Amino acid sequence: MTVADSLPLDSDAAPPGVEEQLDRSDRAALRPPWRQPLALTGGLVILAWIVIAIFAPLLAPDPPNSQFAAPLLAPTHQFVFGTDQLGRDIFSRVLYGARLSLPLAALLVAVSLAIGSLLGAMAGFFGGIVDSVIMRIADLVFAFPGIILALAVAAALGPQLRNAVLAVIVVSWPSYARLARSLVLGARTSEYVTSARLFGSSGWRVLRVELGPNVAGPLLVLATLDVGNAVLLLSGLSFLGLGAQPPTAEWGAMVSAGAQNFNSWWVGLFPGLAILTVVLAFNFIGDALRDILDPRTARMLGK
Amino acid sequence: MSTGTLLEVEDLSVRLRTARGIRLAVDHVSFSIGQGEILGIAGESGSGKTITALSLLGLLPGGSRTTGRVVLDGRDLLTLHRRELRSVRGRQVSMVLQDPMTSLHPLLRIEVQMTEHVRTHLAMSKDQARERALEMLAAVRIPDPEQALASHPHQFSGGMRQRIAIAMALACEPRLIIADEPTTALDVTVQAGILSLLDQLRRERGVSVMIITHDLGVLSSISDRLCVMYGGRIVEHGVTREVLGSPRHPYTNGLMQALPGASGTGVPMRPIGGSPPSLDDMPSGCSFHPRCDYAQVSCSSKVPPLRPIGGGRLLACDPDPLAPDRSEPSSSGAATSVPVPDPLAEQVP
Amino acid sequence: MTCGTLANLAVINTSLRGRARRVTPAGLGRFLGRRIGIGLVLMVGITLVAFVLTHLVPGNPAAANLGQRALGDPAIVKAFNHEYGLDKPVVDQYVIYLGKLLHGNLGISEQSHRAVVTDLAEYVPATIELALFAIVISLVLGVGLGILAAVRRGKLVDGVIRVISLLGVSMPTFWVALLAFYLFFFRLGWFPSGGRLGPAVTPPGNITGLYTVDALLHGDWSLFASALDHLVLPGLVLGIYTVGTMVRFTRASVLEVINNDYVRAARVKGLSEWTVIRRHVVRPALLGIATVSGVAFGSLLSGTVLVENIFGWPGIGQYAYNSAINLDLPAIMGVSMVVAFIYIVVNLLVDILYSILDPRIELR
Amino acid sequence: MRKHVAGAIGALASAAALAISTVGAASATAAPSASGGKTLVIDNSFQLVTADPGHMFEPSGELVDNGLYDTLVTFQGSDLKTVVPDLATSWTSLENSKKYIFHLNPKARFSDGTPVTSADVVWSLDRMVNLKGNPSFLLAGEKIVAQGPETVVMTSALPNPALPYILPNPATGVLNSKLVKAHGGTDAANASTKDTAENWLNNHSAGSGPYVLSSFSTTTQVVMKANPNYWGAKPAYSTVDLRNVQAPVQGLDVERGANEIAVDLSPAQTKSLSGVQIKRAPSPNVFFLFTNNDPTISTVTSNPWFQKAVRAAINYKSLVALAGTGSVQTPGVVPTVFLGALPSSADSKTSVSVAKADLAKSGLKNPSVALTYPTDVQVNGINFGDLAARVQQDLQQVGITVTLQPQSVQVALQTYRGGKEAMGLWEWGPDFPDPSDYLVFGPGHLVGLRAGWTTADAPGLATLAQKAADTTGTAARQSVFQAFQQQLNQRGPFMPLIQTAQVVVATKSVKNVQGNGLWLVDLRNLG
Repeated sequence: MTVADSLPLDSDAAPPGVEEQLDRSDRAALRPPWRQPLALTGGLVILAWIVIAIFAPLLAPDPPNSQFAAPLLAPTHQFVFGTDQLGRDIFSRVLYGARLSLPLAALLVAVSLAIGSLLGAMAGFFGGIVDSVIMRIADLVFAFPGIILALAVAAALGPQLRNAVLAVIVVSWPSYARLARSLVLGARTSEYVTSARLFGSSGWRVLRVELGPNVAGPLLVLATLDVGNAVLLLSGLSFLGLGAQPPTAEWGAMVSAGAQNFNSWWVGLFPGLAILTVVLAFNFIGDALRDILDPRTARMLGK
Repeated sequence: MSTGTLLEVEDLSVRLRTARGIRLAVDHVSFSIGQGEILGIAGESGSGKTITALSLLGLLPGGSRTTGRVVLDGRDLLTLHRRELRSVRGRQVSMVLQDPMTSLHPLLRIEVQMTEHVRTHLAMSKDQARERALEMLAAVRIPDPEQALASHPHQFSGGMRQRIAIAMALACEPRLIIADEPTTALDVTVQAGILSLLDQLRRERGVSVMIITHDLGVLSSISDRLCVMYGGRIVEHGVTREVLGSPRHPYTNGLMQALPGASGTGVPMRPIGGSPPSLDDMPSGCSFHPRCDYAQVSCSSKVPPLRPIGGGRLLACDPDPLAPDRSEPSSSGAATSVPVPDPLAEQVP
Repeated sequence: MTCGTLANLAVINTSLRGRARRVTPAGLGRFLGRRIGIGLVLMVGITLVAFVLTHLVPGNPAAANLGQRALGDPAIVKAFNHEYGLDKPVVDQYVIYLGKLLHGNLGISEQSHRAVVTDLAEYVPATIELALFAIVISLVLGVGLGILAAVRRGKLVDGVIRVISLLGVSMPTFWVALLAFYLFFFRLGWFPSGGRLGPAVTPPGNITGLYTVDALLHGDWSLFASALDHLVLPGLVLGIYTVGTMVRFTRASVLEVINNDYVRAARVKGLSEWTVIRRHVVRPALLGIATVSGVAFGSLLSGTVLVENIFGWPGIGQYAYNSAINLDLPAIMGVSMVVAFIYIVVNLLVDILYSILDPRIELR
Repeated sequence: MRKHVAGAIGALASAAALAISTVGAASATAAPSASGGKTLVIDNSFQLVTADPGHMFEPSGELVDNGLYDTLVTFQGSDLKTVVPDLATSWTSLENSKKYIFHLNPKARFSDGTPVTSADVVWSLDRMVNLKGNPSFLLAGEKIVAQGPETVVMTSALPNPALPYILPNPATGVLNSKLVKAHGGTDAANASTKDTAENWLNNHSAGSGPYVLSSFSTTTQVVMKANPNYWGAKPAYSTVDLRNVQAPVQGLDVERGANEIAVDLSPAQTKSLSGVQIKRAPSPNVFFLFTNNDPTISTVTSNPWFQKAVRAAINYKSLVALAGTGSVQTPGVVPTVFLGALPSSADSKTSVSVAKADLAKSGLKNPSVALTYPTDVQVNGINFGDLAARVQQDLQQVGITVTLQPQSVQVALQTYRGGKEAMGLWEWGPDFPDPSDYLVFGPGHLVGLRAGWTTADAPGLATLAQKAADTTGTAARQSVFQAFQQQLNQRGPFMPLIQTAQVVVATKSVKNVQGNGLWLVDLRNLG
C-alpha cells in the first residue's frame, strides 16, 4: 500500500487527478479497519510485558530459582503454569524471563541499528572504497544464514548469553547498513536536499536537519520489525544451549527444558507463548508502521 | 455523422465510498452517442469524466454504486450480470487507457495481449486470432506487424504503444471505443497521429468513439459533439464547433482561455483560478461558483439545471453571463471568439 | 531481511526502442562468468571469516575431540594436532586449507574422522530435501493465501490471512516443532518421532540423496511412503515461517500489480477475473515472489538447525550444530562454504528465473 | 535442545560412561535361537564417531563394537566385577601383575571363516596403541607378544592389576589383521599417520563377534546382521538396528512397540511409561564438587573448615531426588558398582548446624565464592546447571554465597585443567571398571592437581594412593581403596555428590535384558 493510505484526502497537496482520486477513494474505502487495532494490540502487549518485567518480583509468586515444589507438576491453582524438572514455578520463571528478553532485545536492536546505520551511512555518503569494503562485508554476512553464523560465533566465543547477544548483533547489522546506505544515497540526490543546498545550508546541517529524519524513519521501522527477529534468534540460540545457561530463567532455555520433558507439555508451552506474544506484538506494530512508509522504502525493508 | 443512436446514457449517478463516507462523484448525467460519432467529454481532473466512462462498463471499484440507465442496443448495461457485462467489454465497447506506457502488460508478448480477448469473445482459433491481430496492427499502421506480435511492449515507443493499444481495442470490432485521455501521455508531435488515426477508424469502420480529455484542443479537431463536465455534472453540451466557437458556461470559457494556443490572438493564456473541488469538499449550489468570475449569490445555493438553450445545446448556468444577447464587458469578454488551435494542422507523420 | 541482489546484478533496461533483447548465449556466458567470479570471491571470503571465527576459540579442538586420558598424553595430543595440521602457524594453516580447497578437499572432520566432503555429501541432501519440501509447501500455501488476501483486500479474509501470516513469522520455530511433536507424535501418533526412515528400512540407492525422490526413481513405494511419512512433520514446521513471509510478500506484490493500468486494461478487454488474475496479475507478482523465495531459502537453512535438532533429521543443520560445539574446524568451514554456495546458487537461479519472467531484464 | 556431547569432557565420554547393573540380574544363558530373522531395534541417542576399535571410545561405539568384535576377556550381562573368557579361554597373572599370559580359543573364527590367531591379537592391540587415538592409553606401556599361534603374553614395567578389567573394552577388539592390512591398516609405530583403514572399517567389519556390520552412519542408524560364521552360540536376533533417537522420544517408541530397547531415558522420562520392562540402576558416573586447595587461587576455598562446611551443607538427598529414581548418593569417588567402593554407610551427612559450626571455625565472614561448571553437556539427562543451582541454594542456607559461573565445556575445561577454578562442579566417568581409575583424585595426581591439591598438601594420602596402585589381590585391593577414599573424604578438597541413574527400557518381548556399564546393553545374551 502507499502513502495515500495515511494521507487525509483534503491535504493541501496538488489537486488530485481523477485517477488518483479514484485510486485514493478506492484505497480509503478498502482500508482495513482492523489495522490500527492490530498495532494497538501490539502496543498494549508490549506495555504489559514491560510492566511485568519491571514488577516481576512483585508479581511472581516465587523467586525464579526457588526449587521447593515437586518437579513436573501439571498446572494447578497453586502453580498456574505447572513446575519444571527442578520443581520451579514456571509462571514465576516466565515473568522473570521478561526481565532478560525485553532489555536484551532492545539492546540488541539498538546496537545493531547504531552500528549498521553508521556503517551504511558512511558507505552511502563517502562511496568509493569505503562503500565497497563495507558493503562486501555486509554481503558476506548475508551469505551466511543468520543462525549458522550466530552458531559459529557463539560456539567460538563460548556459550553464554553475552556471546549470543554479540552473535545476533554480528548477524543483524547488515540489514541496517544496506537500508541506511540506500536511503542516504537516495536522499543525497533528492530534491529537498538539493533545494536546501540551494538555500545555502551547510553540508552538516543538510545531513542533520534534512537527511536525518528522512533516513531515520525507515530505519526505525526496520528496527521495530527487527526486534521480533532478534528475540527469535536469541531465544533460538538459548534453546540450542548457546545462549542463556541454566538455571537462568530465559524463555528459549526454558523451551529447551520442555523439549527434554516433552510429555510434560506445560514446561515448554508457556515460555514459548511468551516469546510468541512479544514477537507478534512487535510485528503488529512494525507491520502497521511499514504501511506508513512509501512503497519504495517499504520494499527496501523487505517482507 | 450519426445515423442512429448507439449508446444512450440517462440519469447516470455514481456514488463512491471514500474515507469520509459516500460521495456523489457523477451526478445525474445524460448523453448519447450516435453510430460513427465521436463524442468528447471534457473537464479538469476530478470532474467525474473518467468515473463516468468506467461506470459505463461496470469497472468501478467495489463499494461504489451506479444508478440510472446505460442503454446499448436496447440493453441496459447497468442491469447486466457480471458475465454478460464481460461479453460487452472489449467486444461491444472497448477502451483505450491514458498511458500506453503502463496500460500494456510489460511481461506478455504483444501477440498474447492482442489475441486473448479475441479468442474469448469471438471463439476464434489461435491462428485466426493471430490473423486478426496482424490485420489490426496493419490498420493502425504499425510497421512489420509480424515482428511486433513477437515483441514485448518495452520495445516500442509511446506512440507505437498507443497504436497497439488502439489495435487491441479494435480487435473484436467493437461498436464503441472509449478513449480516456488517449494523447495526454504522448509527445505533441505524436498526438496528432493518434487523433487522426481515431478519426480515420471512425470513418472507415463506422465505430463510435468517446474521447475523454481535459484538453479542448484535442476535441476541437475531431469530435462531433462535446460534453463539458465539472464537479460530476455536465455543465455544457453541444456540437463541438458551436460550443468551442461560443462557449456559454463560464467554465468552458475558462478552459478555452487556458489553452496555450489562445495566446496567439494576443489574449494572454489565462488559467482558471483555484483548483477543482475534491469529492469530500463539494461546494453547494453550482459547484463551480467559488472559481467563477461571474458568480452571484444565488449560485452558491441553487444547483443550476441543465437546460436547452437552442440549437441542441444544453447549459447548466442560471445567470448565463456569456449569452450572446448580453454584452457584459469583462476581462474575459473577448473569449467569445477564441480560435481553437487545430492539432491536425501540425500533422507530422 | 532485505534483498538487494536483483538491484545490484540485474539491470532493468529502460530503453524503449530496440530489437528484441533476448538473452544471447554470449551474454549468458558473460553473465555466468561474472557471477561465478563474484561467487568464488564470496566463498573465499567466507572461508576467511569462518577461519578467523574458529580461531578465536578460547578452547582447543584437541580438548574437544580427545578423551581426558588421551589428553593427558602429550604424544597423543601431538599426533592429533599434527593430523589436523593444528601444529602449524595459523596463517600457514589457512594457506594449506586454501590449497586443499583448490583440489576439492575440505579436510577431515575431527569429530567424524571422515572427509568433510563425505560428511557433507551425506547431510546436505537431507537438508535440501527438507528445505525443498518446506519451500514447496510455503510457496503453494503462501502464494495462494497471498493472492487471496490481495484480491479480497480489505475484506475479512484479508484480515484473517494477515494475522495468520504475522503469526507465522512470529512463532519460534523450535517451539512450534516441539508442539507439533507433542501433538502429532506423542498425543495422536500420526507421524513418526524422527529420523528420515523407519526402523530397519534401508535407504534407497543414492541417486539424488533425497530419499523421497530416490525411492520414486527406484519405484519403491513402501520406501517412498516411509520417507514421506518422516518428511511431512518437520517439513511443515520448517515451512511455517516461510509461509508467513510468502503471504506478506505475495500480497504486497499482487497489490502493487493489481492497481496497474495494464490490469485495468485486461479487465476492460472483458477477460474473466480468473484470467486477469492468473495471466495479468500473478505473473508479474511472481517476480517479487521469485526474489523472496531465494531469501526464504536462506532463512529455511537457518530454520533447519532448530527443526533438525528436534526431529532428529540428519542434515546439515545438525552437522553445523555439532561441529560448532565440538569446535570441529574443518567441518565448520565446510558447512559455511556449502551454505554460502547454496545461497549463491539460489540467488543465481532466482536472477535467471527473473530474466525469464521479465523480458525487460537483461542478464549482465 | 541440549545434546549429549561426545568427547567433550573426555572422561565423561569414555567408554564406561554408562553402567547398569540390572536389579536381580538373571544368570546369563545364551538362549539358543529358534527365531531366526528377528530384528531388534535399539533406540540410542548417538555418541558415535567410528566403528574402528582402534579409534573408538564412545558409548554407542562400544555397543556396536561389542557386537562386531571379540576381545581377549569380557564381562557377561551387567556384571562388571567378574571377568569371563572370550577369545582367551584362560589367563594367568605373573610377577605381581606385571606379566599376563592369555591362551586363545582355537575354535575362534573371523566372519570370513579364518581362525583367530595370536598374531591377529598382537597386531590389533599394537595398532590400537600406535594409532594414538582416544583408547590408546588403555594399553600404554604394555609389551604384547605372541608365543605360538594360541598364546599371547603381555608385560609391563609396573604392576597392572587392572589389566583384566581393561581388556573387555571393545576398543581392544581383535581385528582380522590380513583383511585390515589389505585396506590400509598398519600396527607400525607411525600408525597414527600411516594407518588408513578407519574408513573401510566404518563400512565393513573384520571381527569374530556375533554380528557383522551391514550399514553404518554416525547420525542415523547402524545395522548389524548375524555373523553366519560365528564360532559361538548363534544370537537370538538376526538383525540389530541401532537408531539415533533423542532420549525423550525413546520411551514412547518402546511403549508403542515400534522399537524394542531404549537406553538413554532419564528417570523422569520413564515415569509415565507402562507395559514395558524398566531396568534402573546407578550408573558409574560420579558428579563431584571440589574446592580449590591452593590459597593463591582462593583463600576461602582452600580453608579446610570451609571445605568441611561445604561438605556438610549440601543436601545430598535433594540432589538424588533431582537425578531421579535409580540414582544414589555416592559415598566416595569410586562408584558403588565397582570393586573398592565405600558402603553407603560412609555417605557424607547433611547437617546445616554442623556446616554453620564448621564455617564459624573457618573464621570466614559471609564467604562468597564462584562456582564454575560446564553448560553444554549432560550426563544421563542431568544438567550441571541444575545441580549447581541446588548447590547454590544449599550453601546459601549456611551463609555461603555462591555465584554461578556457567561456562562452555571448552572454556571451563581450560581453567579446570589448569587448576584455576576456585570451586567446580564436574563429573568423572570411568575409563575402565576398576578402582585404580580413581587414583587420579589423589594429591598430586591428575584431578587432585586440578583442585590445587599437591603431594605436599597430603603426603600420607599420596603414599596410600601409591600403595593402592601396587596392591594386588581382590580383598587386599578392596580394603586399600576404601581406606584411600575415607581419607579423601576427610582431608581432600572433593565432595562426591551423586551417581546418576542409568535406565534401560525394553518391550516385554525381549528376554534377558541386561544393561552394561561398558556397552549400554548386553547384545550377546538377549533372548
